[in-house]
Order: sequence, then C-alpha cells, then structure tokens
Amino acid sequence: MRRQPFRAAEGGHLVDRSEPLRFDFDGHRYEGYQGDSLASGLLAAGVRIVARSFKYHRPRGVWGFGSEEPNAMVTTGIREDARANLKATEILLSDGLEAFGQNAWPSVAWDMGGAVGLAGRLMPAGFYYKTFMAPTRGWSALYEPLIRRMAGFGPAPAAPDDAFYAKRRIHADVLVAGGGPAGVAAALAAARAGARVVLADENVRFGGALLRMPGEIEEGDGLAWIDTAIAELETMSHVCLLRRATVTGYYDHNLLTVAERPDDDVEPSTPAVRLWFVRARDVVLAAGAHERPLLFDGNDRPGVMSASAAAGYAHAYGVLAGRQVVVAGNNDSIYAVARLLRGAGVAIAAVADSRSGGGVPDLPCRMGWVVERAVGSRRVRGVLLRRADGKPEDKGERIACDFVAMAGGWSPTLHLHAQARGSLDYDEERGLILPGRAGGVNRSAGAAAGRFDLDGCLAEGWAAGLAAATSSGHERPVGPPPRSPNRSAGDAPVSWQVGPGKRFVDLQYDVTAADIELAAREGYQSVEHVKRYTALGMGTDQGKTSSMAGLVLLSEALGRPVARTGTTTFRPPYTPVPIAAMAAGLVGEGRDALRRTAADDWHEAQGAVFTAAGLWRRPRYYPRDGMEEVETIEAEVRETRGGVGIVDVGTLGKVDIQGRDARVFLDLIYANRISTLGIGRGRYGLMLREDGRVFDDGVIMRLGEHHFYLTTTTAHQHAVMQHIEFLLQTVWPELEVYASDVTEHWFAAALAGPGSRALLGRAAPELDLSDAAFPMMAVRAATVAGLSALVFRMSYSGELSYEIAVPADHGLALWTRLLSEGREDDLTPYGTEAMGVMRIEKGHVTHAEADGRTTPDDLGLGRMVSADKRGVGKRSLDLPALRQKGRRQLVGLSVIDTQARIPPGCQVAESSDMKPAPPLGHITSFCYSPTFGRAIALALVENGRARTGQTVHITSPMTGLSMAAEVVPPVFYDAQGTRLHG
Amino acid sequence: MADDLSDIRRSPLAGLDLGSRAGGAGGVLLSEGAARESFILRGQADDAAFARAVEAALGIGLPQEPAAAVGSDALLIRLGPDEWRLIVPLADGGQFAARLASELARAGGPGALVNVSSATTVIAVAGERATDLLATGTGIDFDPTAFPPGQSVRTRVGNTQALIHRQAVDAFELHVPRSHARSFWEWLEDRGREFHAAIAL
Amino acid sequence: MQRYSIFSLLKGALSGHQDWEPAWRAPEPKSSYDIVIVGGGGHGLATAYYLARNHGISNIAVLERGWIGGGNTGRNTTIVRSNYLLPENQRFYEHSLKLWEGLSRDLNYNVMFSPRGVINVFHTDAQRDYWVRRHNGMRYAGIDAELLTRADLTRLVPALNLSPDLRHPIVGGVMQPRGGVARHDAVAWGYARAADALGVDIIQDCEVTGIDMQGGRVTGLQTSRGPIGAGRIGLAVAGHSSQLAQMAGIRLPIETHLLTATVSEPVKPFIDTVVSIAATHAYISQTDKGEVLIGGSLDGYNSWSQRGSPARLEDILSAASEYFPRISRLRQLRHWAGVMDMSMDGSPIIAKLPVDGLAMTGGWCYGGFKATPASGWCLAWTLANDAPHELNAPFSLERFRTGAMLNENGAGPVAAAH
Amino acid sequence: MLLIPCPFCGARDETEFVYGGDAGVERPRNPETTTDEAWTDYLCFRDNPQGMHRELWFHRDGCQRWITIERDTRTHELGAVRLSRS
Repeated sequence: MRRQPFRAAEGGHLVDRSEPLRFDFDGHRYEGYQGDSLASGLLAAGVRIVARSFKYHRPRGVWGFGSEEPNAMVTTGIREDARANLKATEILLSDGLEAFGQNAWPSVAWDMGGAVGLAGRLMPAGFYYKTFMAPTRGWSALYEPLIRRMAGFGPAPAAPDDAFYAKRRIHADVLVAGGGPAGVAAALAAARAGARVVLADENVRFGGALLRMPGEIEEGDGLAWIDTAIAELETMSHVCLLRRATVTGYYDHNLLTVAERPDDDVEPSTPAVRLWFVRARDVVLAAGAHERPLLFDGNDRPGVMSASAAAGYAHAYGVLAGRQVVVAGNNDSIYAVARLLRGAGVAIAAVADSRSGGGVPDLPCRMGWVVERAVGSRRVRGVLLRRADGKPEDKGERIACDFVAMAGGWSPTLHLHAQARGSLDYDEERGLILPGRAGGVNRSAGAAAGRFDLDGCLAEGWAAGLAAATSSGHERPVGPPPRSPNRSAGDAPVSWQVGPGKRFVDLQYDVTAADIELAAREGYQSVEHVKRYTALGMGTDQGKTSSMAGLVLLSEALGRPVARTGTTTFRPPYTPVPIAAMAAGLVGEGRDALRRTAADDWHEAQGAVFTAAGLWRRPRYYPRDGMEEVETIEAEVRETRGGVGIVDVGTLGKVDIQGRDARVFLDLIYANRISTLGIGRGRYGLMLREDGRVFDDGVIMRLGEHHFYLTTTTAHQHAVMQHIEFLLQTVWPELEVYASDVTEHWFAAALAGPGSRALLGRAAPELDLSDAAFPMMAVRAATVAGLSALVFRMSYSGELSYEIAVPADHGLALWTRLLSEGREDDLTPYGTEAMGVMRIEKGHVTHAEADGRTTPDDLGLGRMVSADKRGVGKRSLDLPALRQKGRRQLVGLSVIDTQARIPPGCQVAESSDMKPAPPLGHITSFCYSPTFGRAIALALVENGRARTGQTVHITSPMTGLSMAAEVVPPVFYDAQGTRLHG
Repeated sequence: MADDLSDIRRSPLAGLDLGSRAGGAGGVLLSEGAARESFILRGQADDAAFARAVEAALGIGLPQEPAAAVGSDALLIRLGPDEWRLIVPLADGGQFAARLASELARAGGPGALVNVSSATTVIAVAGERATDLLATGTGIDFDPTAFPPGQSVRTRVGNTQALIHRQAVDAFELHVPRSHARSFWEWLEDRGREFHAAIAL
Repeated sequence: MQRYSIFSLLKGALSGHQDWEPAWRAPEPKSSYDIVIVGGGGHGLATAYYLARNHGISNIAVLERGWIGGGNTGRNTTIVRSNYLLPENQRFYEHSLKLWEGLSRDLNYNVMFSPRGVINVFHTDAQRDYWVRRHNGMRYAGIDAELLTRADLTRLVPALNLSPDLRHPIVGGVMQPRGGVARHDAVAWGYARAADALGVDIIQDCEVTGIDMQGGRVTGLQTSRGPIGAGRIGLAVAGHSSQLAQMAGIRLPIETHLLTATVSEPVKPFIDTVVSIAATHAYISQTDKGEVLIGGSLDGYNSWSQRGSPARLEDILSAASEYFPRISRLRQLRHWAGVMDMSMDGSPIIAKLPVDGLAMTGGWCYGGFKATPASGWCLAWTLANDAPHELNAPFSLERFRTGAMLNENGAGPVAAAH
Repeated sequence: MLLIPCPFCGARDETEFVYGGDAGVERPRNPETTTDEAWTDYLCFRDNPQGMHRELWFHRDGCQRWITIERDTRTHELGAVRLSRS
C-alpha cells in the first residue's frame, strides 16, 4: 500500500484523519481518509494520470473539484458491479473502493492506445465525413466497426443496476439551487420569512466556494457562519435540506428535478439516488460559477488544473496537487490561491498574471506574463512563460514546476436559468454571459449572476430569498442580511491567451483550438454547427469548462462579437442522472398495473395460462394433463358447443347511463337506434368515430325508464368513457345525462352452450328461462347461486348463452358456485382462445377487424347504420373515399387443405407465388376450427363480398407458407341463429 | 332474497395473503381498510330539490367543496361539479342508499345514484412517513394547509387512480380500483422499503 | 467542389489542415430566383440538390431562419427504415431507403448510413399478427423483411431482456435488415455542400416573414434580409408548416407536438441494432460515439417548447431499462424534444398547395428523418413539373377532404394519436 | 410537466389529464346539410397557432370534467381556465 506523500501535515475540513481508508485504483492499493473524494485520495497518493483522453489517448489528470470535472472519469467496481464514467471528484471514498481508469489498455498509466495519438494529424474535426465512403457499403462493413471499437468512454454495463432508487414529489414555496454563501443566505431569509424552503447543494457540506477558499462572514470564518445558518435551518420543520443533491433540470411551471445521492454507506433502505421532483412557487438560482481554463499548448497535461480546485484540495482535504506550482491567470484570485498553497506547503515557482502592472510583494509575480506551453508529457514538469504583449520571436522563460494552477476567470452557471428559457446577456466589458430576463418564476443570485465577491453574494442571495418568499406570500421579519469584508469583485477581463500548439478547449472530447478554427474555416460557423462538427461540449461535463472558451475562439476566428455568436442550447440534465433513478417505481407492474378480475385467484390456482388483454390478464386456456395447447383449446370449444362452458368476461367495460336525456344521447353515440329499446331488453350497438370508422361495439341494456347499462370492449373502456364525457360536456351540454364507469364494480361470467339453460335453471330456480319469458337480448334481475345478479341473454359464441353479472366482491363466489353447480353438466371453463375460435366461427368482429380504418360497410355492418337519425360519425360515411368501390371488405376464408394451419400475419393474394405485387387483402383473425375440421379465417379483401366462392391464397412470404382458401361469408357457424335457442 | 353475503365477500388483496407479510415496525404502516358500501351520486349542485332529498336521506348537506361531509356514519365527498361519492359502512346493509334512492324518487328523480361498492378497495397508509411514501408516487401537495385532514382528493398515485381521504395529518385511506389493487399494494410495499414499511392485518 | 477522400485528408494533414475550403458559400441573397426553398433542414437542402441535379434548375435559393440542419434534422433519433404498413408509405419510404444507400457517394460526404437492422419486438398475439402482417406486406412491396424467433433475438440483440417474467414479455420480433441509422447533422451538411457546388445559394439567418402573391400565384417572399422574388416556392419547414402555409392563407391538417429523445453517457457499444418496443413505444439504438439513444412518444399537446416533460422521460427510460436492463446502469446525459409536424392521419403531405407555384413537404409525424432524401426528391419533382410524382401523389392535401386518409396506425383524426 | 389549474380540483400535474385539442373547433350543428369542406374542416384542419391556444383537456384522474384552458404553445404560460360545460 502506498502512503499519502501529497497529504499536507494538517488541514482539510472535509476529511477525518482518524479514519484511514484503503482503496484501489487500476490494481494498486492506496490510502486515504474518511471524507476524501476519490480525486483527493488519488492526488494525496501522488497518482497523476487518472484517465486517457477520448480521441488521442493522451494522459490526463484531475482538473477540477466537482461536477465540472472533464478529465477524471473512472469506472468503479468490476464486472457486474462496474459503474462507468463516474467523476473521481464526485465519488466519496469508501473503504475497499475499487476504481479503474478508462479508455486505456492495459492501464491509464501505460496505454497502448497512446499510439493513436500519432495518427492524430489525420483526425481533425469531422475527418470521418470526408472519407470511408468507398466502396458503397464500406462504411458499415469496414470502417464503422473500427470506429465503434473506439467509441464510448467507459465499459458497457454487464448487468442491471440492482440498487434501490427512490423518488419524491414535493411542493415548496422556494427552491434554492446551490448552497454556497448566496444560496444559504437566500434559504435563511426565505425560511425566516415563513416560506417552505428546499435547499439543495451538490457537495457533501454546504458552503460552496467557501469549501475551497476561506472567506470571512460576520467577522468570523465564513464556513462557520454557514454551519450556524444550516443549524438554524435544520430546526425549522418547513425547511428541507438536501446535501449531495444536484438540481438537474428546470421544467414547465417551475418543476425542478433534484438528484440526491443520500450517502454512499448504504443501509438497505437508503436509496442510491433519490430523485426529487420539486414544484416550487419561486426559485433562487445560486449555483455559482465555473472556473475557466487558459488555452496554451499542453494545457491538458496531468498537473495542469483549475486554480480554485488546486486551492480546494489543499483547503478541504489537506491535499497538495504537487510540490511546486506555477499559478497563472488573469484575475486577482491567483494571489489568494498562491498564498493558500504556500500556506499549505507548496513552493510557488511563479505567479504569472496576464495583466500588466500591479502585483503583490509577497509572491514571485510575473506581471504581463502568460503560459505559452506546458512542458512534460506524462505529467507537467515545467512551463514556458512569455510576455503577453511579446513578439513571436521573443524567447520565453522556462520555469520548473510539477503542477500548474490556472485561473481563467469565471463563467456563471447559467444552465438552470437557460433551461427555464431565460434570456442570456453578454457583458462585453466583463467577458461574461449573464442571466437576463427570467424564464420561469425565478431569480439568479451570487456568482451564478456574475457577483464574485463574498459580500455581494450574501447580499444578493439574501435579497433573492426574501423576494422569493414574498412572491409566494410569506413576509415575516427576517432581520438584517449577513455581511462580509470581502468586497473586491475580482473580475477577470476577457483574456484568452492563445499561442501555437495543442491547446485543448474540450478536454473530454479532445477538441482543440485548431479544431474550432478549422470548423469555422470550413463554413461551420454557427456555434451549434461547431458543437456538432467537433463534439465541443457534448461530453459528460456538458461543456461546463469548455463552452465559453469555444465561443470566444469561434468568435475570434470569424471576427465577430461574442454576443452575435450566441450559445448552444443548454439541455437538461445539468449533470448526468442515473437512468435507474428515472425508472424508479415504474418497472413491471409499477409502470402498468396488472388488472385482475374477481375470479383471477381461481384461474391462477387452476394453472391457467394467461394472456394479456390491455392491462388485464385473462385465462388463455386451462391446461389439461397430457394435452397440448391446441388440443386443449379444441376440447374447450367442443365441450362448450356440445354441452356448456363458462368464461370470465369481467374485463369488458361497463357504463351506467342515467338521466332524462339518456335515450336521445344513446341515439347520438351509436350508429344504430337505441331509443326504441324496451325496458328489460338489450341491443347490440355500434359506435363510430367522427371520421366514420368503427370505434367500438357492445351491448346496451335498458334497466329503467331513464336508466341504461352498456358494455364496451375491454380495450376501449377508458376511451369510450372519455368519448362520452367529451360529447356530453362539450358538444351537447344541454343534455341531462349522467354516465358512470362501473367496470370495476361488476364481475361477469358467461354460460354458453346448449346446456346453459339447464344449469342456470338450477342455479336460479326463480327465473323463468323459457324463450317466451326470457327471450334473446333480454335482461333480468335475479338471484343466481344465492347471489343478487343481473342476467343477460345474449351470445358471443353462437350458442344459447347467458351472461351473469354480480358485484365484483361476490365474483369469485359466483364463479365457484356455478362451477360446482355445473359439475353434473361437465361445465367446462374456457379461455380467450376458445372464445376466439367460437367468435371467428360466428364471424363477430373485434379490434382486429375494427382496426380504426374500417367503416361499418367494410365490416358488413352497413345495415346497422340508421338511415333516419343523426349520430356521431355518420356524416363522414358520405365522404367520397368511404363510398368508393374497391375497398377491402370482411369475408370468411375457408382453407381447402384440412391439414393446413394458418401462420400469423398472413396476406391474401390471387396467386401463391408471393412475388412483389399488391396483395388482395390481409387476414385479420384466424384459427383452426374444431367444428369444421379445418383452418378458417376472417379477412379484409378488396371487393371481398363479390369474390364469394372464389379461391384465393393465404400467404406468408417471410416463412414461405401459402395455402388456398375459398372465400365464404364471414359467418361460418349457424348463420340462421337457430342454436341461440338451445 | 340472497344469502347473507358477508362471508362470501372477497377482497382483491386476499390472494396476497397479507397475514404472511404482516409485521415490521417502521415509519409507515400499511393495512387493508374495512370494506365499505359506496355510491356515485350525481346531480346538479344548485338543484334545491336534489339537495333537500340528499339532506333528508342522509342527514348531512351536500358538500360544496371537495371536502368530505361527515354524517353519523356516512361520508359524502364532492368529487366533481355534479358528482359526489357516498361511503357508508358495510354493516349498514344498504339502508342509506335505499333511503337516498327513495328520497330522490320522491323529489321527482333528479340526478343518479349508482352502486359502486365493489369497485374499490380501501388501503390504509398511516404513520409519520405516510406522506413521504405517498409522495413517491403522486404530485398532490400534502401540506396540511393545502390538504387538511377530513378532505379527500381523487388523483393518481403510482400505478393507479385513487381517492385519497385524509383522516388525520399522518393517516390516509386510499380507495383504489379493485382490479389494480394487488399491483398497487405491491407497488406500495416496494416504495415503502425506503421507510421500512410495516404491514398490519 | 474540393473532393473528399482519404487522399485529400492525407494532403490536409501535411498542410496542417489549413487548405480546406468552406463546405458551402455564404452568399448574399439575389433579388429573385426561379425557385426558393424555405427551410434549410435536410428536406429543403435535398430538394434544392435534386432540383439542380435531376431537373437542371440551379437558380435556387434555400432560405434558413437559423443555421442549416438546426431543426428536426438535428434533433431526431436518426433511424432510417421503410417498414411501413400502407402501400403508399411503403413505396415512398423504400424509395428513400434506396437513396440513402447511395447517398454518401452521391454527395461525396460520409453521412454514415449504417444499415445495422431495425427490429420491432412484440408482446401479444394481436401485436404479433399486426407486425408480421406488416412485414409480410413489405415483401409484397419488394422490401426486405424477416421474421425473428426469440432465438434470433438472443443472437442479434444479446442485451435484450427476453425473460417471460416481464410485465409485457417479448414473444417475437420482425426485422428490416436494410434499415439502420445515419449521422443526422451530416445529412444536412452533405446536401448543403453538394447543392452549393451545383450553384444553389444557401442563405442562413434569413427568416421568411411573408409570402407575396398576385392573382392566386406566388411571386416572392418577404424576409428578414429583404424581399426575394420567386417563380415557385417550396416549403420544407416541418415543425412550422402551419405558420408558413398561413402566410399564403392556407390552413393545414397539422398540429405541432413535442417528441422527447434522450441519450446516455457514452460507453463501449453493446447494442448494435435499432430496437423498437411495441409495448412502450420506445426505440433504442447506440450511436457510434457510444451513447445509447432513446426515443419515445409525444408529450401529446401542441407545443413549440423544445424541452419536453420529465414525465415522458420517466416513461421512456423505465421502458428502455426494462427491456435493456443493463441500460439501468447508465446515466442520462442529455435530453431534448423535437418539434413535430403531426398530420391528422399519420402520413406526410408532399403536395402542391391551393396557391399556384406553392408546394410543400411536411406533416412528417415520426417519419421525417428517414424520409429526407425522398422528400427532397419528390418535392423537387413536384416543383419542377408543377405536378406530383406518382410516389407523392397520394400525399395530397385533398385526401383530408375526400376521406382517403392514409391512416398508418388506425387512429382517427387526432394529431397526437399517430 | 405542466401544472394545470383545474377549475374544480385545483392545480394538478399534466399526467392526470388527457389532451383534447383545439377548443375552437365546433361541431357543425347540422352535419347532414354541411358541405364536405366544412365537415372535413371540423375533422382535420386546425389553426395550430404559435402563441395562445384555447384547448380542451380531460381531467381523467380528478373530477373527470373537460376543461378549456388558454396556453401559450411556445412558453406554456397559461391564461384563462374554465369548465367546458358550465
């Protein structure tokens, strides 16, 4: 195990030195402390190369401090447990953590892929658009496989994520995004005013920039003031504090997503990530700012890093990024950073300030000097400094160092503001893009709004919190705002010092300044073109450190002001969000509840094989010992047709219709007339869509003067309800009709077969089942098997049949009592397959036929459309295309070869050759009919009815199967309907 | 007349065998609520005859807010401009409904009364983390000022539509469609892991 | 035009890539053109290219409000296929697919068309019957189509979850092997470069604010860069078809809706085909960068906001991770929403409009990207001949008047239902 | 995700609702005497404005009322809201 050579003797407010931890990186064991991030642990151990770059495989080190990190992406865990593309800066060190560098073989330290770097000159931005075109299929056959081998950063996942993920949907008066000085001030002001506050920060501790650099608030240590404020907020029940929680997305009507990583030390019930959906009345955006890089040759070498990050490792973790530093930059922060590093034990080789004049006496300042080049390959060994205003032939000065802290100024974090569709303003003088007009109800504060002094951040945060509380109706007194003596703005003038060489703009995708210039030269001049041509800002850091530099370089290349160049669109999320967190609670039945009928437990106990019917499950058939599926289904059909069967029809939609205008309304929503129905009688009804296509069908029963009960297909329960309410509430609001969905209340079973009358007669002895007393399409209230029920005489199977409905709480009792009552009748429970066979034999249509394209006439139901009344969809039937000759019409097909079986998805053609030609039609439903001893089908065939008697071919070109069949009328079975009477 | 049906009534949760799952002590307690009779009552809120008939039958006035009006045993909840839900104990044996039906008939038959007693199953969610658990799956604001105890809302929770009746700050009854009940219960248990949900009979 | 090839790339490397010419010019608009195409996306640029190449008309301008390829061309899920149900759509999209197959060479610009196969999986008998029938029908239209068993699926898509314990288990699939993906931006850029080389003026940052008409005929356009005369005008502005048609006083059977798409962080490829899941309407592929790209269904209401709803994301990501469980280990990198021209029957409109000299391509619903070459090809034909080609004759506006809707998925005239 | 202020239930998430399209489309009172053009206008043709749009939503998971709202299709800012039948 390696010690911690780069751990300072003291310091580090985030680490607990009494708790050492061991961790592995690329197979080597290291030591760190509780509270370390993986990045700080690696730096403490002296590991400089933590990653390889995407395109050129250049060695890369830790660059930043948090979610802005472009370089240090690692994989944790191995094989099934591996998690790729994690930022070392965001991983909390835990004992036994295993991490690996990415995009390298065998390791990031010794990467064979580095050889690719040599071919780099052949790979400028967009090189693949210019070649790999020949031969014709060359791209996909030859080149793409190679490109795909290079693709991706980390390894592909090897297993699902089995961690627990959670979600929470809450409401807040004020959401504060960012828990630095501005955010904490905002939260405190808003909470004191009485607002419900959510404060979220991505770090393990509130404090923001104060975590990295000390500051003074209210005449004391800034971080101590933050702690006190947080302690006060923690006492308030209307405040929710979220640590390690990043506000990732800003959506319509002030809905924001917050990804919280509660703690890496998980107990089983702690989610790996809890995704919050916060509906906030007002939002304070205080997400701070990102430090900008400087653009010089070799600015990607391990050891070249953000100055504030270098300071942060020293201050927060007591970790030194090296022994000897060159601090370079364009703003006052370099002095504070240099002093902090010096205090922590780092030798200051030079402080290069690109501004001329000024300087501080206590540091080796080079005023008006810039870094031209970083020297060293596997790690930085020194820099070449030169005068900012010097001539190219001026020789620079080489200064040895083992790390470079660069301070290119700050870019306010605009992501959430921009996601909310706020406007962006370019401040030419300060070289900053600032939030302009707000999109949602929000306000930006602190560094996110371009205030870089501590006092300004506190004041602005406080004011924003107060204003947000006020706007959500909370005005309790809050006291005075906190103050800080740190009032220097520390603004950076725009300065993108550019020399020759490989100047990396986007470290993650290896985009250089030359790439951006090339794109501009080739005409890709919109900032979006440049992004897409070079991949600038498309990495997992989403351009947090690169987009501003890219913008300025592009503007310079085109000789136009930055304000005209504009920015690319800020897309959510702000940082990558685990897909498993988005999916939490929505997998399997959590996403689509499985709907079960009241008899479901019986079906399950019986071993039924189920099939899906929308969200419902229904028995497909009931397996029998020693019988294949097809035999079983045939038996269920035979026994029903020959005796009596029972089927669970509890899934049909049911609607209760009442009100004085019920009859008028039913005439309008059905194509056929319903108003003439007598009490106690029922009728088959056909619903059309307004465009004249068949929408749904069912049975309408009249239970009373103004009381009807109707059924819908299983699939359209909700659609029909919505349709009915639409018509009642928006088209005919004058009608007094009350429609109630009663699908869930009723269970129903159908008894079918010639034996159904006898069985029902015993189960409902009080009921007169004679044809005269209880004719077809009649409805009666009765006691069946001791249960209050509604009995309908109707038939779907073509046999004498009764449907019995009881409240679903009694559904299982009805089902089991009928089965035991029917034991002597050999009552056969049957599933959807047998039901389907019988309905095909009978020529009843389902959604396979009424597929949203067919008219009543297409389905042979034209006569059902009342000529003498209005109704939904009727007008469309007069449109020319719906009356046109040559439409596909419903027919029956009877397969000539009795041994043949129809495969799924067949077409209907004139010939069996299956050569390309327009087919005649297609099969809609098919089965083997045990009744007729051959395969039969329903089909939609061009001019089908006129083809009755002709031979056509049922074909399946993909399987090469075809069979001859005769066109017959769609009702195969008992066309006269005599069997309906038993 | 039919049998006494209390012994044959079957809950859609029966197949889950809650008895075998019972136990645990956590921030939230899940249990199946007592079965109820429930009815959809439709009518015009400004129809005086309708309102009088309801009051005469139930002894409580038609609530005009989405709040529940509580009578001696009956709960009357306004769910829509012309829709209420009447919930009464199962033991009532349909007396409330019969009285209401006859009062409505006497008033000339305004509105509509529909028995939906079997349509929903009652699931009770209680405990200090009850709102947190429900908030994993619904966008309703559970702040007591926005949703005070005694009120009810119809909304979406997780994988189902539900009528949530808030009995106390941390006690809720959810009336969920019976065909969804099992899936919903399992969803609640899964989401409840975060709060060490316990199950009671 | 400077030819692109491996040799030109080598030459470029030697000169430090200083000698590459602009891929297209940035001309000032002329006072008038024979034909003006509104919309510098793939469709508009393709229209200009085919007008110049196939019909010898090169006095053409393409007017783009922003930057070329900045609309739906740059915001789709890059899928190319011709696996449609209706014969009219089959013919049209197959023509498009054939153009895709030669496009990189045709344009001398690698659009990275990658025929890695488009697979549709299904879960129920009814879905099986539908998908198999659709693919059997494709065979009758001369289009490649294969039936896949579960074993085939295991082989072709090892990451796919074929467990019978899924809420909606997969029972089988169908595949169009010639379907695949292409690099979306490159399509716009390749057409732009090739059209420019044939003399077409591509004018960016030029917003059309009005259409001038005289005697029932178009005469030109008002733009943010001044008036431009035009003999004929082609609209290729899907997402804004209604607005442009409105300038000529025409209402369309189109609503504009959002379609959400998202990508994961890049990882090494483990999904090498395009897979579309019937149960959830999610379609999944992995880009050559390594991002898993997931598209879903519409947010469902008229909108030009390009943001999409997180509810839709929960939807498509839960679906994606259920059918590709390993996806659950990835993180979502970025999401966006396209602005979709949803026609009232789910099929496009490529037609002359009821004003002389004005034609459009639009109403693309989910089909816009894959249609790019044929859409441009057909609109070019229609503009050049003042009459539709037989490929686009069915995609008329009149069909909405006669009831001859091309109802690809059977939903009624409800834009969001397609 | 929109927050739709249902006039009866109060503000609820978009996921509780079903979109019903342009509220300005009126069904011809006498379809029989309506021309094909006017009838198909009702069926298919829409203004599809960029800006304020008056549209119908069905509160499926709440009061089950159809409501009419005004919404800016670019920003999703809401205007007036009412029950469609009131």
